[in-house]
Amino acid sequence: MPKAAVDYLYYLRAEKLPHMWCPGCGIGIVVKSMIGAIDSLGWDKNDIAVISGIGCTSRAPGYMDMNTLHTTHGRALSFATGVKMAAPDKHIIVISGDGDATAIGGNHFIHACRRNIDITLIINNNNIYGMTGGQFSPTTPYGARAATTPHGNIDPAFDLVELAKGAGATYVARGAVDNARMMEKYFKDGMEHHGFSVIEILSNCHTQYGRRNKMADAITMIDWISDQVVSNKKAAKMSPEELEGKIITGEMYHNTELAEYTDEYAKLIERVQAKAALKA
Amino acid sequence: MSNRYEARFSAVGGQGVLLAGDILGLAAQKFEGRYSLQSPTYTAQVRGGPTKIDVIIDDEPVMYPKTTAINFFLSLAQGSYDAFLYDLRDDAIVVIDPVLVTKWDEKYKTYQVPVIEITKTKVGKMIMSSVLSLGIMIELTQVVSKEAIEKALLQKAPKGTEELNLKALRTGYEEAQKLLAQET
Amino acid sequence: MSENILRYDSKKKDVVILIDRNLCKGCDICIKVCKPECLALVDAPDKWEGAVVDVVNADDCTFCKLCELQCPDFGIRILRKDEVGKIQFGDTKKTAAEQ
Amino acid sequence: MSSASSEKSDIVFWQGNEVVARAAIAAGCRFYGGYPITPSSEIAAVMAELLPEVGGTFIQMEDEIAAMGTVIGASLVGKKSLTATSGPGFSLKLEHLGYACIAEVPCVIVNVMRGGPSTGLPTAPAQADVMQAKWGTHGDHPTIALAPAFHREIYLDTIKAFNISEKYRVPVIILIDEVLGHMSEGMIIPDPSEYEIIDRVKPSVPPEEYNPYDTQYGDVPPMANYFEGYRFHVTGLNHGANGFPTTVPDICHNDEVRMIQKVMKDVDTLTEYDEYMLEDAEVAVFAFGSTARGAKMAVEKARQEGLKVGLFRAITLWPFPEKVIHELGQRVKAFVVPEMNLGQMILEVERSVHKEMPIVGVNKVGGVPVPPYEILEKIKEVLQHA
Repeated sequence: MPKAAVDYLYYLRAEKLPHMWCPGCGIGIVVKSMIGAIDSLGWDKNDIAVISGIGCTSRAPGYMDMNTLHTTHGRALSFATGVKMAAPDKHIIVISGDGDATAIGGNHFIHACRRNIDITLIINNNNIYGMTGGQFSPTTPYGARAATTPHGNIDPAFDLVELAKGAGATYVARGAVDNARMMEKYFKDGMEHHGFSVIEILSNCHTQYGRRNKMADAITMIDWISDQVVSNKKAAKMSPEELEGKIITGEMYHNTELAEYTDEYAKLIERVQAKAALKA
Repeated sequence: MSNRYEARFSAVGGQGVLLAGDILGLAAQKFEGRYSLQSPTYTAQVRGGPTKIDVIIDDEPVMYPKTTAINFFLSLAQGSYDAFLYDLRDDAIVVIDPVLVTKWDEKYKTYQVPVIEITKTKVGKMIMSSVLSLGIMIELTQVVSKEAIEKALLQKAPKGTEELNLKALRTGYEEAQKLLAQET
Repeated sequence: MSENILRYDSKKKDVVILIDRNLCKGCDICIKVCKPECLALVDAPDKWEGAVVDVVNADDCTFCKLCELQCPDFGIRILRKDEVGKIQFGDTKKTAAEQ
Repeated sequence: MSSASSEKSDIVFWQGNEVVARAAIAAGCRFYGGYPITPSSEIAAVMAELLPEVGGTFIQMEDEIAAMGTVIGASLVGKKSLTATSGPGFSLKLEHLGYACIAEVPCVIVNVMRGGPSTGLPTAPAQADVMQAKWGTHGDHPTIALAPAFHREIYLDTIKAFNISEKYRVPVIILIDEVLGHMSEGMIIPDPSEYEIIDRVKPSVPPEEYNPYDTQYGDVPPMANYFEGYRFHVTGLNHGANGFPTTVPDICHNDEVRMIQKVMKDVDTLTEYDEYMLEDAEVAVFAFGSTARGAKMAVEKARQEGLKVGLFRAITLWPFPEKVIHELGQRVKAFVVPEMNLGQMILEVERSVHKEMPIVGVNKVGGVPVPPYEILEKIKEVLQHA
């Protein structure tokens, strides 16, 4: 029995379409998978806030018919933390690009992980600053060309999965735009997870990254991503030599034991109020 | 009509003079219907550095929140004596602990009370030295009534320490009475 | 139905392919992922991209939905016939049946 | 002034910072997002203690910018929200202060001013952020800043700050300084009958007709809360009435003009000030915040010496009480402007007076307040030449 068709436009501000992204841009696929995940969870769109920072990816909330907040560069997680603390029973999703989430927003990123606050962070990692004109980001591969690395990138790149795990996120997964079905599954699991979840999506910006690195169209660049990714199940059977230059995808970490931040705060309120009632 | 009274308690951070200032301010405003404010020094060194608290009492709302002409100055440490001996009136009353403050300015009428030693022997708890100092100050200056200062003290004292605090305060009165008796 | 909505019904299966020419940017992704080669790019002089996807072989559609899932533009839908009237599609929030 | 000898049972003796926190709770504040910084940290500490009792939320964030982000986020859910900071932290908060301005999100920011620039004098007072409060965040924007001088006024102005912020959908800044923040003075807690509580106007239309920046109801659009079915969009980009980004020049221009106009049209009711012995004054002292307390003492001393001097104490710094100062400038011969900075608000006095006359500052930036006798000296000096 196939899954019932998702009514994508029900979750979208359809009058805003077509969206602003380039033909073949991975962000569109990410947004679609987000909606697929939300639909399968059966969440009421009135109970969802989608929050973003600045950049191409951060334009996503504008298209989503939910409570949407387009904030400042890198700081979406701070706004999201305020929204979640003020409305702990609602669903908060942050969508961010690699530069937004891990360069200017790096500090907010690691601290949201550390708090284990129930927010889902989706990072569309296309290895580049797209909107500002193709400058290198903390995830641009070594040697790659960007507007600000005309002679090749010498900056070491972040591994976002390791970063998220190390900082304390309790659900971490990595997917890629070439497999929307898997992406949707990670989104769903991450959204359902009660704690801070990070899902990195390897994505294509053929316009800014691809054009400078001999992959000027969506198909070529998505193929380049497909060639690199190996699922963690497959990777488990591969030798280190075989894994050289590969990027492992899959659910990378899932811990349901650790306390969630708003739960802890609710307990704190209960404790304080019980004490106050005793005094009165 | 302004009837401004300025007092400064100084010591080493951690000796509790901030509390003495708080109690005096509260006594004046809440229990005597006058006006008061207290302004602490605020430094990064919470413990160990020279610290002070200025208390200003007036019959009308206190305007300028800093000292202009200090009537009473108490110091429990040489460092704080040296650091905060300014803005004093020529006729200011000064109280020092001679064990801890060994060099002082003869210009001011200076009472010597071994506050720390007395606290140790007569009250027992070192933390009470600031309240004992406050007792000395009240007896010497009568700036607020004993009734008011005791009410303020009881309001500020942590539960269970009321008796000990009163004892410290009253020991302060007695020590000051001795000094005054010597004078006459 | 709006002229920008293209509808193709498979003769072999309970499958309808819907394309929104307004939303399609001709990126080629759906064509690449379609194993039975049901789709192709066609010239679209009315669009700045110059091309949109069209259906060349609806009958061989396997209902795998990969084209739909991988489309970044919400431009293509693979539905059962009975779903067509229930699912919104097109320029505005109208169901395909209403257009 | 009478000095009652009876006991005043309702007197409290709080630090200025504690007054801010307690007043915020009384104003209905239920969210605080902060980051530790001297000399404002006690506000955070008191909020952390009190908010859970009333079911509110306190969070300490990883930095000042994030703290301000949480405040805006919580306000969008409908919570009255507060943050407090000092000098360097205020510099950081300005990024999101601008966001609150353009997205029209109510919130209150307290800046307990300290010496600067940069880390400057962390434990000592200054009034050097008054121009930063006005012009610190980039772009044109409405600014409302209050500078109370007494603890009871701090209490009432904190409540007022929330009211203004809710009424106009603007961030409101409270500027106090280290002296006021750390000193304690006796005060009677204002009774709720002494002040009003204003809440933001909610939309009266159903969600499908709602536009978050719809000006058909006036310059301040009704504001829906998140999660109440309205599903609106908020952005820091210039936007149209529907909240979505636009670059249409006329829409952007008119909207920015409206954002400033919504505040400036009420400048007369918004600006609060205190006049003391100005009726026959030849010299007016213009002062604000803790400096005004010393200035009042100086004016009293001057009057005792028979000098015709009065005090204009600005409580609302922004919008500046331009008209009133201009009129005052027609009556007096000179202004003396003491400030704990090297001359900031004096520029506004000069601009507003707009007339050739002595307007002289008494300035201190060494971390100490301006002493009354220095103000008095300056008064005498200008009287000699006036």
